[in-house]
Amino acid sequence: ACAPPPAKESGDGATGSGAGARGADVPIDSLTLALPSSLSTLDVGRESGVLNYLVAVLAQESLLSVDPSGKLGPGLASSWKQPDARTYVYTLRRGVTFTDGTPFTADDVVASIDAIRDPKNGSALGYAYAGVESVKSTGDHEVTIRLKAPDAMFAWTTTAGGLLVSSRAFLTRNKGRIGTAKTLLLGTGPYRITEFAADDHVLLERNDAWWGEKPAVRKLKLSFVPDAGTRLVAMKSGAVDGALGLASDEARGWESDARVTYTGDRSVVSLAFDTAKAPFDDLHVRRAIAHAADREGMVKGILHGKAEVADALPSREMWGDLMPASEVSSGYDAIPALSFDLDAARAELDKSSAKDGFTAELHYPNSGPQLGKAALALAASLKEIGITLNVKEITLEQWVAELGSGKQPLQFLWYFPVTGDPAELADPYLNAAATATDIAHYDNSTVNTALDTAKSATDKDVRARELMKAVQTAGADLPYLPLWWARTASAFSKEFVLLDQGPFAFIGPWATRIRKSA
Amino acid sequence: MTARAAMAGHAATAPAATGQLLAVDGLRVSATAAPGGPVPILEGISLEVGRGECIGIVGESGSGKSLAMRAVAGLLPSGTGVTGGSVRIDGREVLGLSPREHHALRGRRVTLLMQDPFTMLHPQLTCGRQIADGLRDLDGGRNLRRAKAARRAEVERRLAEVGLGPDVADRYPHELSGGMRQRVAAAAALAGDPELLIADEPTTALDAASQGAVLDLLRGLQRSRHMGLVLITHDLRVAFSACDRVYVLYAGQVLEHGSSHELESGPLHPYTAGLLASEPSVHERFAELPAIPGSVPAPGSRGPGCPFADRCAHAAPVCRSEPVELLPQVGAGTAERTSRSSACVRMPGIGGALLAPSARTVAEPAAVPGREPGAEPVPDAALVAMSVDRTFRSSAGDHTALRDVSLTVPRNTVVALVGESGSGKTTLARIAVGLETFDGGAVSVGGISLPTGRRPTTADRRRLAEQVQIVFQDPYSSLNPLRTVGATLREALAAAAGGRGRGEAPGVEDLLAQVGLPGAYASRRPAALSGGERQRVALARALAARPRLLICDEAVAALDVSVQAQLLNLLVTLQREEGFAVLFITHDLGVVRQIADLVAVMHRGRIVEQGVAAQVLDAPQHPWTRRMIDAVPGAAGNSRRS
Amino acid sequence: MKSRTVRRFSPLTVCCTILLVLFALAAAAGQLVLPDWDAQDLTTGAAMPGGGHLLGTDELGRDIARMVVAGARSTLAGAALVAVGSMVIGNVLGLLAGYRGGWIDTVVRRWADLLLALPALLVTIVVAGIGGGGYALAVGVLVVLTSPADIRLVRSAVLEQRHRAYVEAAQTLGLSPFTVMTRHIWPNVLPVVVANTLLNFAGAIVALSSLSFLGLGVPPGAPDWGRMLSENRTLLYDNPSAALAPAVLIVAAAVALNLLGDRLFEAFSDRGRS
Amino acid sequence: MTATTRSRLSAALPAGLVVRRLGGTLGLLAVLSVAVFALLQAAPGDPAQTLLGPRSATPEALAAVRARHHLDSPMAVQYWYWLSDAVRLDLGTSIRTGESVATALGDRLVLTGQLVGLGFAVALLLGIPLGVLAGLRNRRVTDRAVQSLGVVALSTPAFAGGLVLIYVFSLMLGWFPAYGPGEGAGTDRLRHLVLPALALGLAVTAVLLKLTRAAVIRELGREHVTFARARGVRERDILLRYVLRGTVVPVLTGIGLILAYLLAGTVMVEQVFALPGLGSLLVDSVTFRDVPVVQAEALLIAALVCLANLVTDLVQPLLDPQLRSAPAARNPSRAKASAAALLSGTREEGKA
Ligand SMILES: Nc1ncnc2c1ncn2[C@@H]1O[C@H](COP(=O)(O)OP(=O)(O)OP(=O)(O)O)[C@@H](O)[C@H]1O
Ligand SMILES: Nc1ncnc2c1ncn2[C@@H]1O[C@H](COP(=O)(O)OP(=O)(O)OP(=O)(O)O)[C@@H](O)[C@H]1O
Ligand SMILES: [Mg+2]
Ligand SMILES: [Mg+2]
Repeated sequence: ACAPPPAKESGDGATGSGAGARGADVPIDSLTLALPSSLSTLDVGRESGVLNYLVAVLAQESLLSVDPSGKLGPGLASSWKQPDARTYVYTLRRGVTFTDGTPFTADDVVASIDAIRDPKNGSALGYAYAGVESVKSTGDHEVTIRLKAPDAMFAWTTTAGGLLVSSRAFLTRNKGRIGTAKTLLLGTGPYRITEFAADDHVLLERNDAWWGEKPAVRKLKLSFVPDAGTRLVAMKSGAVDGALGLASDEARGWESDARVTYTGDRSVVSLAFDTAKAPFDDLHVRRAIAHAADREGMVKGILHGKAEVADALPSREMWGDLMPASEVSSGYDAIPALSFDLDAARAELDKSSAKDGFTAELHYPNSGPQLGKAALALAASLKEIGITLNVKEITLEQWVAELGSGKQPLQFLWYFPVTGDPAELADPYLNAAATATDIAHYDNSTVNTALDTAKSATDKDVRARELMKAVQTAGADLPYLPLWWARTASAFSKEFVLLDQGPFAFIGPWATRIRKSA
Repeated sequence: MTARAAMAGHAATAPAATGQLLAVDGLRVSATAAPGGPVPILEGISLEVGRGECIGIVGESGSGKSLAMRAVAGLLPSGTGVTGGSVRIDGREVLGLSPREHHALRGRRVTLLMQDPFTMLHPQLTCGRQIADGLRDLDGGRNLRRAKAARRAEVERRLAEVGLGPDVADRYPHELSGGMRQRVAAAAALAGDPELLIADEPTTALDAASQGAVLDLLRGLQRSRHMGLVLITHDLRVAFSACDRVYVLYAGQVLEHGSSHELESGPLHPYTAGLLASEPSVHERFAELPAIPGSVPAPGSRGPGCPFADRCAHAAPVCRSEPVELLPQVGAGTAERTSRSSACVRMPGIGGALLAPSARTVAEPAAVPGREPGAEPVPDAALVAMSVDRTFRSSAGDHTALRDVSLTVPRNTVVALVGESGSGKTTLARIAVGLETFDGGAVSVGGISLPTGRRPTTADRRRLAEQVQIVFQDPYSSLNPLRTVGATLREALAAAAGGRGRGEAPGVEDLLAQVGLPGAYASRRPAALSGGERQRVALARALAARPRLLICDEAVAALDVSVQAQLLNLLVTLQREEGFAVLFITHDLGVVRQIADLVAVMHRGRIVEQGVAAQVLDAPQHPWTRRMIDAVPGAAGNSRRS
Repeated sequence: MKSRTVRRFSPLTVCCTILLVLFALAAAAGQLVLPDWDAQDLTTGAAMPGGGHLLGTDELGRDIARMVVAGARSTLAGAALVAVGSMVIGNVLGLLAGYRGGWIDTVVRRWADLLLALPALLVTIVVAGIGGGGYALAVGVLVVLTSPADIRLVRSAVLEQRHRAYVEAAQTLGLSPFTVMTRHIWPNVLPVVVANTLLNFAGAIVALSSLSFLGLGVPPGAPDWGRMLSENRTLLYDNPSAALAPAVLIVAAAVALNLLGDRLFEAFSDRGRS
Repeated sequence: MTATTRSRLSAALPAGLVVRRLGGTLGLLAVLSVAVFALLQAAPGDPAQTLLGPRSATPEALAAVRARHHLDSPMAVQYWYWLSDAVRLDLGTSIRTGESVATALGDRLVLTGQLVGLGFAVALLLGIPLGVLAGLRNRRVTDRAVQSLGVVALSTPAFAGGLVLIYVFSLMLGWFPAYGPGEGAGTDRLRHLVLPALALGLAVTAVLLKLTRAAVIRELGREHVTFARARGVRERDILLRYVLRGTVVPVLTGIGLILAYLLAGTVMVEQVFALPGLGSLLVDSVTFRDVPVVQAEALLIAALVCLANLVTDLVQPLLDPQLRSAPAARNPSRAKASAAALLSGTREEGKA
């Protein structure tokens, strides 16, 4: 997974003042957008925050693309097939060139994947290729990938979330220095990066040789403006035309001057209990904490209503085309809902092995102040039932390091999926086989079997059923207490509009969909 | 107007030299910022200065000399203001002038020369620059180069006028000696060719030798330029030697006025007479200095009558109730042209009694033990210093403050140590009390020999404390400002008792009584004491340890003559009673004559002459000693008057 | 010459004193008087002033007015610790260096020179950030980095006193160096030190709130003004007073301390003059 | 240069003094460099892991880092390698970006240099005239007003001041852009830096104001000013030549400290105004534990501050003739002490 960045991507269910806007086909000479925190490198393998993706997906493409609603589609590969459960064959698009003019070939794909897999490069995306056995160019315009074991989700790895293609020449020439101000990025995408000043801005220019439909915006400037107040003034004074990745509390201020769109970003914030450690090995304790967590209140107060109380780890839109929304709803409804009820919480605690309460620590990363506030809110309720929760802020890096270390029995899990597949969350966190990621040390044979079956299944419906079973079973056992699925906001001045603001809008070349307001 | 024209202007007005240049009439100045409303400081001062005339203003500290003259120059310090009277310069009233108009007067008409040559000049500007700043515009047209050259030439001319070479123009004040600085300041003050020069204690900060030279210079300039000169001083001898007429100021009023000669020979006010009497003489030793009791009343605490009444031996009830007025007096027989005036209402009755300052009884030359100090170490001497060397090292170079100094202070004897400023007197004294280290030689205090090259340890210091104590010069820093007199003395007593068994230790009251202060002073803080009282307390603190040797480092130099006389008397009495030895450091030869049995003369870190006080003063051997004695104003007819 | 000198106890000085007394009271008793300052109500969310909340609420529905009162302690305590800590260091080292001289003086002076050359806030950010020690370390670093100015101040004040006659007289009485230092010199240096401590106090409030702004401050949940300011900064449209109130209080406390410190200095230097 | 000026210069700055000051600065730098070097050890955890950053720490990767940074050698040897690299401007690579640290600093140094320079100009242009004004009107209404403004400026954290400036001058009046460094290095850059420089300079203005005011009051009370008045020197000359001349040294000695102040302020200001300078780099690097960058930057700042102090030390005797061939033990650090005290708001009390 990518490290949770300070900002979020966008999801479906777009709401807000910009929801229904339409665009006009008028060329836009230049556009400036503000991003809420700065980038130090363009290379998503090195710094894989959501904002890095936001920039990179404009310049680089992947084999497959994701449309705003979450459907896989052709990208650099015009088509792909799966001759058996372990083999993927991609037929590449012809006549594509990199923005430096060199032609795009199958060898470049192999080189790009190899660069990610090479442990010496320490790419943050490396984990996604752990199950890959080989990557071969099997023809001038054909790439074949073989897996060690069937993985129904693998196709998603070859979208922008797991692979951004560059040329072999570029990768060799700039080994270890990709994404800096000097080297920039090389790709085939709709835009070419012309300038990058770390922590200041990125300049992009339309790639007129792009194979897709010509975007309206010719020059795009993405400015990093970390301070919320400054950002808003920049908008009001016309210095920027919009902003992406606004936090929900901040976005309120933008509504008077801009079209603000709130979209689910599929990310989930959850508590993770170490089910192997006392007192969290006791279901009653976990239930007591669940009853004490005012999740409605958190969403309303802390997130200003711009989020959704989470029933499970994968958000509803993650099920995408795997399962119709109505079935997802009814499936999630079957998970026992533990409402905010301090009396019930007290009762559960009395039934537990830790009747007299206990003391626990909860750390949150400094890039997620909303997590801190949620922790404080929880601590205040837990105090009422005799549990002392000490809240501590740590750096993002410390938090990431702590996540897998198993040192903390109570943790936040904050996850931004890059795919549209519920297995991305279910598999690593619920399957006991995923030792590195199952931070709850949750081990339920029903769940394990269901997940394993889903993984090797080629039939969509089987997968969907098995995954739902796993999620429901785990929901009752409560190894994780999902708090909310977040939403993020993007704002555009009234002159401009971003079409098709689906939940997956920013996994593809989003800037191509910017239009002048009609 | 060019400088030349200005000079010519002087020449033209020369015949009218007797015309009044400055006429101050009934000038009143008050402290306006005082918490309880304005407090009068000057209560109606009148004086006159003619062209080509030098007048003196004398009076003890705080009498208002400086304020009066600053009011004339329009430079009253903030917190004070003129409340009445008139000041005319060249017949023109200047009190109501705007700051701008006043400014136009300064430099051209009237200039103030201040006391301290060490602070009067800007340390970061060359002397030439500072002189040039006061020059009137010189002819040079628009040619900057020419103007610069003309300016430079003029500065050099001015420097020559005060007896300095042209190279001084490029030097910074700190590179010059005090006397040279005062000359530079004089040149700067005269740069605007003023008609009236007011010199506020121009020599107080200088040593005896430079004092005379600077006075001679000012007097000479005044004569050659035919200026009016006002010389402010607290030293009667200086005033009498340099001025034509003298005004005696006391507590914001002029108490007496007359020609120097008349005042010196026949004061017409008890205050003047008292001042003259308490002045120690270089020539004779008196059994006791007739000191004026008490001290100058502070502004705001003066009674309605004569301000001097409380200290006056001749005071009658009328003195305390009737405001005094300066009235012309018929000269006592002499027919001088200057009118004399006095503010004493009792003059007719007591006039005769005042006429004899020589009423002081001359003492027998002190019975001195037949040995010369330093010749042979006396076995039980209070202080023996043998070939002491001390060199101060610093980044700017080494400075040898003492070289091969040998000095013995025998028991029960008063030894005076005299010498010009910087000759090493203080250094020697500080070595003796263990506050300073020495590099070579040997020092033994009451039998305790001090370590060479390092400071004594605390234990050493405890033992030393029984042998030697010191009283410093500055009355204002000698007491801890936060502690009451009682606390200070109690601490001293406790420190002394710590070393010796208690028992006969005197109490705080006894100590205070010993130095002539009422016991109630124990609860006062230093701020509530006058300078003289502070020095008494400092003396009491030193005596608390009952030392065998008391060192007084210019202990009376900062005090007014009247108070100085009190303290000298006290010291002599105590010394006789208690029998301790005294090393008395001073540059005042009169004081030496008055109290010392033996004297040692220091010059540039060496002792150049020593012997029995009377012999050294009467028949000095070393040229430097002779020069010092000759420089004493008023001594041997040393008059700077025409 | 007319004098329009402003009186020493101007209304402004009185206001500052009253303000500081109020702050001190809040710091001392705020959390006792308002034990439920952190009562939260998530359903309120960040609300504008009104409805029983004088200054509105923050995102957790906590009452801002109660929080700023309760927060006086944590805000002022850290800064006071910096000021007092550096005063103590400054006094001890300054007295020693000024009075004993010699190698002690050389060492202390070099040390002060070294520290004085460093931009305190940057060093604090680096040390506390890299070392990961959080607030306590930050306060500790600030104490050390504020002290050189105090050391120099005390040292030069001591040097000025050291050669005064009353000190030398105390030495010649045979009093121990410790007695001379503590009983004679120190009380005379103290007023300047006290005034300077007020100024350091003000500086520390500003510095610590700057650290909070950068996320290197007190732990979350603590009702610290700096923390409140940076956390509620984004609530400008929901409840501006949630950020404004602590901001105004920070500035007010610093202004009051600075003004008072300046006046004290003036008063003491006046006293020295007369 | 005439012979006399040359001899004057050598009298003012004897080679010995220059050498000693240089030596002192180098010594100071050496001490600071040790402290900076120690940062790596101070960071919690294994230094090799720290240098590797959050990337997965395979044994090979760790070994490679150890070898490259000589982490297995004794501390002194490590320090030597590090220092000799640093002297050759080889400051390593950033953990975060993989870029060479020297390049990253170089780009930002220019911007921060401009910001600090402008901030300093703001402080000088506002602080000194206001300080002189306040000093001249000592304790009158004008003085109190100026002083109060100074106190408010000093009491306002730079970030708060910055936000206020943005709201007023950028949003309400629209005079200056709200954020960013602007394009190129010309007028656009200047326009963009006006508000940040103001925000940065205000606190320092207050310090300089205090420093100047105190110096002017002290100088005005000096006898030589009264004497200059008494002999009719023009008021303008008195102010320019006598009073201001005397304030130069104490103000100048404060400048090294002011530089330290300004550098510290850039952290806040760059954050608020979204400027990619050294300050924001430091905060980001500290948050990210990008130790090589933090070390390099700390070293750079230490060197700058030492250099500033060296310059003030050397310029001082040029401006103050008293420091040149001072006969008595006059201590140049005395003036500095008073400046330090002034920075923390202290007034040097005149010798009674
Ligand atoms: N700025 C001031 N505010 C209030 N009182 C003052 C001020 N300056 C002087 N005084 C008071 O005025 C009186 C006369 O002072 P002045 O300086 O004229 O005395 P002086 O005769 O020159 O003494 P000295 O010989 O010590 O110079 C003193 O009592 C002094 O306390
Ligand atoms: N601590 C010191 N460091 C360097 N030089 C010193 C020191 N103390 C005294 N000197 C120098 O030693 C010389 C003798 O000084 P000392 O104070 O003993 O003279 P003095 O005879 O007491 O003079 P005065 O009559 O002015 O008091 C002077 O030139 C002085 O500058
Ligand atoms: Mg006087
Ligand atoms: Mg002396």
